[in-house]
Amino acid sequence: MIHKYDVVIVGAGGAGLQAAIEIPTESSCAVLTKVFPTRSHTGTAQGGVSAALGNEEEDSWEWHAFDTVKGGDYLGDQDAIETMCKDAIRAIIELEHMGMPFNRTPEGKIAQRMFGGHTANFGKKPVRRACYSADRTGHVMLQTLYEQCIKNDVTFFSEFHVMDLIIRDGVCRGLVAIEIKTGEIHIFHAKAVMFATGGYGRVFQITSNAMAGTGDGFEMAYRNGVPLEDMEFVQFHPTGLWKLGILVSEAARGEGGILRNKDGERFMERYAPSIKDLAPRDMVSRAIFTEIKEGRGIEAPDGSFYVGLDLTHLGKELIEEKLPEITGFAKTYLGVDANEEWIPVQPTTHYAMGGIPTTIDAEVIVDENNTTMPGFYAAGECACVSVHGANRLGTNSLLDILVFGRRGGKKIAKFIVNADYPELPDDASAWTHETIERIRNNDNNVKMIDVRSKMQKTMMDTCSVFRVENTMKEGLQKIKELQEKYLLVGIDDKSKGFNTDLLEVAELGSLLNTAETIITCAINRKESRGAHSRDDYPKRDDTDWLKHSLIFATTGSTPDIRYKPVIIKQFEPKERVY
Amino acid sequence: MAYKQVSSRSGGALSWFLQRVTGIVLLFVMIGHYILMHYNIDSGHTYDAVLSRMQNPFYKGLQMTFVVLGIYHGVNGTWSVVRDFDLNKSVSWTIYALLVISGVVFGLVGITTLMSF
Amino acid sequence: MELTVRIQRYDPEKDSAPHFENYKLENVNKTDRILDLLNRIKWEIDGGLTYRRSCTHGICGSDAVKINGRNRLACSVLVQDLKISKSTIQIEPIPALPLEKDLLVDMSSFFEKYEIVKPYLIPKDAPPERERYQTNEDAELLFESAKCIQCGSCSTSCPSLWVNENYIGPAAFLKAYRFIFDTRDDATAERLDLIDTTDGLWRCHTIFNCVEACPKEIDITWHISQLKKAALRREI
Amino acid sequence: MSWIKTLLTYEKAPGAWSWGLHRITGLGLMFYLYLHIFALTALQEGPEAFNAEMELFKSPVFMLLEWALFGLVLFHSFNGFRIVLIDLAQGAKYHKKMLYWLTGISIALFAGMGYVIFSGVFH
Repeated sequence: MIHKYDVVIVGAGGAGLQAAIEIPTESSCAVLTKVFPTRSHTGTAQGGVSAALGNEEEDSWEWHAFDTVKGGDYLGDQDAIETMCKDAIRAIIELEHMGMPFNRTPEGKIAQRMFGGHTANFGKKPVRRACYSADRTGHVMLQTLYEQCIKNDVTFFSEFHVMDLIIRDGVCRGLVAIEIKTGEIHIFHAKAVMFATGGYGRVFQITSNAMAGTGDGFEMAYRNGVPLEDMEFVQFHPTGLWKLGILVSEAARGEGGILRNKDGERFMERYAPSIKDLAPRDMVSRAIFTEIKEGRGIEAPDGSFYVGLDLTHLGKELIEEKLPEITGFAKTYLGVDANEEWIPVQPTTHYAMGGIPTTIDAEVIVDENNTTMPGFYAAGECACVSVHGANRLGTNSLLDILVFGRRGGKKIAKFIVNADYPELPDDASAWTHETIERIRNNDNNVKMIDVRSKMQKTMMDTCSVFRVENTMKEGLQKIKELQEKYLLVGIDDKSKGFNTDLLEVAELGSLLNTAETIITCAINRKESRGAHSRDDYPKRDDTDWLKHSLIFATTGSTPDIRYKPVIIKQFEPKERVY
Repeated sequence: MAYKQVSSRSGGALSWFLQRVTGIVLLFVMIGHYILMHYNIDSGHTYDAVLSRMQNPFYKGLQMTFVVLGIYHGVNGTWSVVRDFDLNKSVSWTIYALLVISGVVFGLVGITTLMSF
Repeated sequence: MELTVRIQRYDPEKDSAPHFENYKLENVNKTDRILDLLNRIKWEIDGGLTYRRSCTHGICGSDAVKINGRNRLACSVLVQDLKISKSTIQIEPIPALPLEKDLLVDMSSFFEKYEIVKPYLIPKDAPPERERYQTNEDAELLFESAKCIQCGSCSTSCPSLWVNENYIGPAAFLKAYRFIFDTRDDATAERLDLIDTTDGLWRCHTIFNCVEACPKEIDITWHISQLKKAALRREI
Repeated sequence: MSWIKTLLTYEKAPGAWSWGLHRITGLGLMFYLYLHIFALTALQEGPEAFNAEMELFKSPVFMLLEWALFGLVLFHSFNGFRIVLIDLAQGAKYHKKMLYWLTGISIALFAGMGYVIFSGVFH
């Protein structure tokens, strides 16, 4: 079945919905999503969304920009960061006008709280910048944006699993999707396609990401010749629930929570003397692993180690009002009452700093010279603008999706007015058909779960917070073996409708290829910067590595890596201490 | 299912509220009825005893209220049970008519009985 | 521990009616989520087992199923939270919605009802330059209702929906509450018109099944009682 | 009619029990009210007819029925009171507590009524 839409947006999280709102109703716009819109992963964001509103204390967008640049270890493009931090204030006010329920200050303004890495006056002291709604900020934001889409009568294709992009001669012409309900293949012919497909957390064993976070968008773009930028930068959130990886918001520390080792010591004092527990995530994650490595972790019954997140001094009232959700998780999943005990936490794979390279208007870039591809856009976690550089600050992801989702939507709205539908090739769905047929016809001797768990374990063991060349090379080797094995994976379920068995195998393909790009880029970058920390190259190297890496798929077995300069404006790279 | 939205206010609020009001009133009338009619030292149940009680206008009024409110509350309550089901129009109208007619009939019978003394 | 999971299976392409299958699992921890058990069955025993899931920690609302006779989120219930008789856990799809396959139901009517209450802010005046002010108390009036994740546990647990598929249901009421009691919203009457109907508010008989089923522990019945009072107030 | 199966198999929490019983007792009382009104028409037929009917009600079977009737009345009134508090006050927050208390009180009253009926103090 062939559909024709001016715009097709893939993904109905914050970025996708925000973009859809911006498409004028005269144009036809379809939003495709493999889960129902309100199930998107944006909904799991907890702590807040930052903007220098200055509602609680003096603040300025320049301080916010500085923090973002410094938090990203100077790898972020400063023009994009400037755009985002300036636009943040409008974005939050607009959300409020859309009806998002926020916590309020005594005068009735939007309340703000402290968050990791957000400081006043260029790093002097923590500042209250994160606007929040208890610890459900992402949830209510997603709801609010979806509400606006209903108001604007946006067309949704829920439970459509996008399999392939149609790119021919450097022009994006649409995409191919499976309707999950029927198993039928649909072709969406479009003037503009926007990817807002979210992250790839499920590449790793321990992750805060949803099971839908399988990196489909990254992989589809990469497979179709679009490079991926800065894939080596994977954020590990320092406080995931022990073993489960479920996110415990940084807001817990923003409200005064303290990380403690087995001696009860507030160890972050040693790693970041000025802002302590509110240091950026990469630093805190490293600190936790270092504590554990040096024998100061708390031992769990099963022999693994964690550290404690101490909220006991905050008081029941504050916890109930501002951190109800995460303390609920601790109670439900670990039986821990945060009022009485420390919450056991460990770093968990959380966010992709890298992704599909885009301009500040979400146009996808296809080479190191910033050439854009007509008709292809990306925003949100799957995109790399790059505002997060080598490490994202907490609350900036929700901001990213609002700002760049909207800018992308506006840009597309302009683009489609004068654009014609590019010609649709005859073999548009060939790859999809082949893939499905292969999976269907394979003997079910190689199990999806074996390949996937081996991949997740490999990535966790070889490419997580601390990285070394040799282990990573072994890891890459294993991933390549698994890619071979993947081609043999079959399924039990041969039915057409709701064949989640088949789709999970397809997702595994995305995961494996994404994993390959991550580990390849990580081996390639011979320095330590932000979330990319190499034991064998422990220092940041601005002379050789102050540049973005772009990984291109090749016909051969090794991908091609090229570079793109970092845009530096008012903040010159300095040593990063807190 | 294509959802059929029946908009426009349908007076559900009032009958819902009256059900509660009559319920509360009935609670007290019931206590009165129980104590006055059945369970007190001289609550005889012979024809004469009943007859003599009925001469008292207060008793009579109480019984009258009981009959009217009781039937209203009962009919309205039963109708709300019936209304919960997604019945087709003719069936639900028939039930509605039967309920109303029975209420009126028994109400009249009750009132006639009371008034005949 | 060892556990039998009894799951309702139905493949419309093969089966004429739903039936139950038993799956024996070994090495089950009492701290395993029910979703973990479903995943194990799907990944290790029968890849055909079909259900929705995503976030795995009770915020996306995908995996509402009927576990041991009651609607719950498979990812928010641990084995130890259940009263298990004969080491068996029974899992069925949530009731009252059209069955699609195994544990998966067609939620479209549920979302249609969500949409009819006009689930978006309708203010009378053009927005001011900065945020609209709202006291923290007024904001907190909304927080509980804003917790809703649209998992469908509540509406499909309601006997009023079982007997009448047109019943608007607790989830949509909660959404209506979310806006009617928002000080920034000016469409109270319009919205009340939509739920003050025979298939609306007055089919709620305070059964509390919704409250029992809600994985976010929202006191839905309380919220509905506020709506009923609001609807009543304009009549008298 | 698949709802019957759902109703029977779905876990019944206190709220659901009280709802079900409220309906059943309500319908029962409605039926009884009609019966009561009908029975009293005997008053119009003169003393013999009425007294004969009254004698009937003094039999142990009818005393049991009378006691059961009181049970229906008790439950329906108290639970009705609870519903009013839920709907028109903040009762939703305490609905289970209310149910337990009212049930306790009802049981006590029901026992008391049993004594009253069977001891015949008021007859």
